[in-house]
Amino acid sequence: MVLTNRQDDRGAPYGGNPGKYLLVYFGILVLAGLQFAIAYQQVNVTAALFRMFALAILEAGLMVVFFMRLGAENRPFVTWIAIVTLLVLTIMQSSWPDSYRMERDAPPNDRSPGYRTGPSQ
Amino acid sequence: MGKVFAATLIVIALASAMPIILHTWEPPADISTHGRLIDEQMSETMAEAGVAFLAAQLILAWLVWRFSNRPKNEKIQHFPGGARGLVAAAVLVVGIEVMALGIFGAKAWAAIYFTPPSANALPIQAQAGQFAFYFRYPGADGKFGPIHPEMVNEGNLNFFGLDTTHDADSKDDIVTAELAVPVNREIHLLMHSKDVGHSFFIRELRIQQDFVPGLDLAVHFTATKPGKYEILCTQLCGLGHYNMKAYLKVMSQSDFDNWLKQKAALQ
Amino acid sequence: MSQSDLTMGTHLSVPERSSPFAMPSKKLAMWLFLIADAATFATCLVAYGFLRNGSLNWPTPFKFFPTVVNTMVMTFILVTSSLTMALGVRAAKMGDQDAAYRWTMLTAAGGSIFVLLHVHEWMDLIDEGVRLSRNPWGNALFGASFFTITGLHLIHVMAGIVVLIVVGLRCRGGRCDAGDVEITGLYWHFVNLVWMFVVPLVYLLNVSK
Amino acid sequence: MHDKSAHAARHRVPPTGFIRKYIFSTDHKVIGEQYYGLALAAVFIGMVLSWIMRIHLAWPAAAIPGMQLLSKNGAPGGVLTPEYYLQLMTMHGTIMVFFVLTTAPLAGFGNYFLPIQVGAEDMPFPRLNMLSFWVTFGAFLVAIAAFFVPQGPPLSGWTAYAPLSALGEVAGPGQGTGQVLWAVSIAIFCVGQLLGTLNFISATLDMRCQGMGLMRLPLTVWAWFITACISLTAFAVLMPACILLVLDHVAGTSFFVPSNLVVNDQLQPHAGGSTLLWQHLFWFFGHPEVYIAIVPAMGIVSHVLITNMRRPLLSHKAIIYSMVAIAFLSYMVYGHHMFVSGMNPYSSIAFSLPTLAITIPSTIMVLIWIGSLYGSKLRINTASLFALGFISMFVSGGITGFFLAQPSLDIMLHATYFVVGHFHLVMAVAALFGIFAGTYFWFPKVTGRMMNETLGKVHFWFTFVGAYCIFMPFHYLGMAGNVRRYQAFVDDFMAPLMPVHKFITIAALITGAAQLIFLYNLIHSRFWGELAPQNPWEGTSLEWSIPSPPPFDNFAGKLPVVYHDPYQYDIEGATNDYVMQDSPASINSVRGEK
Repeated sequence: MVLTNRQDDRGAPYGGNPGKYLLVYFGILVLAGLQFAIAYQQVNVTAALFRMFALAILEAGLMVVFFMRLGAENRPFVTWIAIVTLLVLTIMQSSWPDSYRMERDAPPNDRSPGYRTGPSQ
Repeated sequence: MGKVFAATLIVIALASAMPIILHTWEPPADISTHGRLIDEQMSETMAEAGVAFLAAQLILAWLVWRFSNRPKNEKIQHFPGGARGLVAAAVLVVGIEVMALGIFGAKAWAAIYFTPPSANALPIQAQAGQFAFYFRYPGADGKFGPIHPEMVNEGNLNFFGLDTTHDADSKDDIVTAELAVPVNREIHLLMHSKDVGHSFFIRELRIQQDFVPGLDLAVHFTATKPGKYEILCTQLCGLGHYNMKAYLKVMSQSDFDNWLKQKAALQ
Repeated sequence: MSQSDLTMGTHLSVPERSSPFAMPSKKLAMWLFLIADAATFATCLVAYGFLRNGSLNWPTPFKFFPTVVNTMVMTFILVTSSLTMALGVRAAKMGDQDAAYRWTMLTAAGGSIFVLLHVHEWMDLIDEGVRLSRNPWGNALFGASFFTITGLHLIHVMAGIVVLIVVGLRCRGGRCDAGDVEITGLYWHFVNLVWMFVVPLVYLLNVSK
Repeated sequence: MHDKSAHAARHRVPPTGFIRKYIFSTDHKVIGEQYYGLALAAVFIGMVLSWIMRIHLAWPAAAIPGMQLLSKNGAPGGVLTPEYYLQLMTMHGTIMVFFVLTTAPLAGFGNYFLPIQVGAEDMPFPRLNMLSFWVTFGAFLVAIAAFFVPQGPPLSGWTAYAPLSALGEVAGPGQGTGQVLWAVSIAIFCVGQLLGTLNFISATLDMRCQGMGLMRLPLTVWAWFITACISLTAFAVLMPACILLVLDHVAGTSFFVPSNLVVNDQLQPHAGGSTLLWQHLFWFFGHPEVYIAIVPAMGIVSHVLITNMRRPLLSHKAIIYSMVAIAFLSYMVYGHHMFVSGMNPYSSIAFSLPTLAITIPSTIMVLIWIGSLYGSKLRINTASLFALGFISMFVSGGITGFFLAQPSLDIMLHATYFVVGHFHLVMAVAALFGIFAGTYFWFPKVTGRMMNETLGKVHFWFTFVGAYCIFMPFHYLGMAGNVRRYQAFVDDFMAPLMPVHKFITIAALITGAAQLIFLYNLIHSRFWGELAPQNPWEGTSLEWSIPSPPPFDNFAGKLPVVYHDPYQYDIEGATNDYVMQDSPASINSVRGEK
């Protein structure tokens, strides 16, 4: 038993040519393929991460806007969801400065080769 | 009943402010070079907070006294200026005041954490473990020997896990259970945790910093007054947490040299 | 107080019932759940990134064959299943219940292949000696974060397959509620969206070049 | 669009069997009462734990009668061991924060009154709602189970800082099974809250009756809605963090445990994790949690005050926007819990400024409440007294935030009783005052009977004065450097502060005992109280337009139509001085709101 508000879905009507979906699909596949290519570029981890992450955001954007049809939802909803999600995901990044210190400020004996390899052998 | 509430609130507000005004319970006098900034910031904040506290409580009391249980035929009046004035007051007076307090107060923090220790600061390593502090002085060579965690053995009094047979740097390291420092000399305290989180708190030095397992943090300070002060653990570390303490002894340079010699002889 | 309230004489304005987001409650609830789930995945990924970034000897053991190829295939299948899902939702919305059934089942099948490939990969890694607590290559957290993140994702996929099958069967019985297909679709797309981040972070940053 | 007759024609049949009616009920009102009952049970357990701790602190060698029955090892002969003190402290914090301050103001009152106040017959997902309660109840049982495992509950505090919480039994008694139960319980709790949140948000947005525009929602509904938006993501972060903590225990992972730790001369087999990571994840939840506890109380207090002041607030919108601002800031400030805990010192400044900025919306709210009192016709009853008490407590507790928001002062105050006094006043006592205000205010609606006003006022005076006697001295202790989480203050500078501790303990015992008056009043009035009219406080919102207690589907199959903003008091020409939200009467007097 669900008491919905019986709202009509006022999003853009369905129907018409499914070609848009195919286009998005190929777009995502291409972006994903690029991710794999970047993995084998000779760049450092940070650069690779940023490139792949940017592609992932693009893919996610395509997914959200077209497959999940966020683009067809009304403006207040899009605004609300964007603010809430981005706020949380952004603020979550504030732990990074401490991540960099993990290595820099580790006790000297932890920095020897083979350190943090698990249970002491 | 409204008047009783008002009267009670006034009594509570004044009684709450009394110990602050009379300085009944105060932190002990500062013995550090950096503590003055903290103390000044504390008094400024206390002045602001105290005024805000008393104003809010007394106005609340007065309004309840004046406007509770009025006769039926009296009219509702409106606050002059309405909400707009109050919102402006909150933003412009209280908001800016508090933000300014925080922004200018940051310099006390910066003085401690954003400035590196001077080159001739005396390095001492502090190690926290369940439930005791140990301190290590580098000895004549000025170098700390490496720590071997697998060699830590409290029964053998090898608190730091030093390997004095193999490591040349460890041989002259002096390990003590109390922290002795020369007066007016900057100390560079390297903090190492052996097991779980602990903290290093000396009220007189205006220093509190956690020991973080896996991170060797450091603080630096200069003690200006000889004496014996308590070092407390303030980060919950287990059942003996309440009993985890050590002493800071601030002494003259010559006393300190003798003390260090004595301790070295015991190693 | 709104101005319209004050000046009315005999006629009182009564706005219609409406949701500011103009969508059924179920769909809204699914979106809300997805926000929360995004935070959950983000927590795991941030934890992983935090630890990986702070570690010196993070292993990069994944070889082109079999792991990366396998990941490519899994990604392809998952993206394709998103397409079939989108088409299924479209069919359901347009009232074509049989098509909705077929597309949903196709999606579930894609998801199942994904699960099989994933489990196979897990088994291979376990055979190589990778566990939550240790692995043969270095930092012990490699196995822990790999299995935790992919495991959390795998659980989501498996739950999605179950829901897809249930919803699909309801479509075949002619009891198709297009709204249910739609919110299942939202969930499924979201799970695939998460995979877009899992692949680069967990797999591609750890390939051996 | 669907008209209201179509909507109301649904004819839900009320359940008949006892189990469907009172145990596994999908009725939001029953679920609200269940949550409230859970909070009531939890608050008394938590209070007794605090009694035990206070007695032990003031008289460390005293045997507490009956303690040995609770734990033979933890309290041999009735005297607490150091570890058992910490274990009780952990459970006090956990039970109070999660099972009282989160459940009662949001899930308890919110479930009961949100659907009524928006003019709906139930929550949009009644079954999820039922599940939400039972999941939460399960979490409670798991948490309580920690008392009965061999080594007892965990001793790492409600914040469960790693690696103490992640190393297992070796780190201390209760850190094995007890800590795992704790983490599992919290993870389950998070799931329960998520389910509740889905209902709260969709009910507010979708279930409003005809005419109920967003700005026509009572402030309570706004508060619950905003709180639900906060908890949507806050709990979603805590849950995986707890799961990772459990994995560190049972699967040998090392997310929160760094390498080379030596406990009891044994090198620990963990490697590579970070203890700061746990603190970041925990406080990312932990700070929003503070607002999850306090924002509903703000809504309830506004609602109660307005009704008893016989006038709307100076600004309805200012309160709403302030709550929204607080919700936003709640996520940006969590690092102020970690100033001295080894966090990057530059981050401290970045977290300090938004923390101070919270002063602004908080001050706006307090000024609006106080400014609205001016010229009002304040009716003094138990509910309004508690609402006034809330303002006083919120100011007292909030102002000490000026200190703790500044990293440099935190050096002196962190981990002292100053912090304990601060968060107890602003989060615990203030939220409890909100709960009390709500209870005295809505009790007639829920039960159809009035609570005893005399007993209520006696309860108020003991609680109000008592709370100040307990928590104000905490600040003085903290300023003198008295450290928290110590089971005894032996042979050190804290020994001279013992008289203050004894005073606090006596105040706590009396104040706690006074809560029995409340309990008696609650139970006695439930069965033998004076019969309540439909609208005893002359309120305007929808809950007062239906019989007391409300019928099964609230509006008897016919949803209301709302014609007015929520707080139409001080209306000239009305039969009384107010006009109900669903009254079709028109209002001609023009009053401006800025």
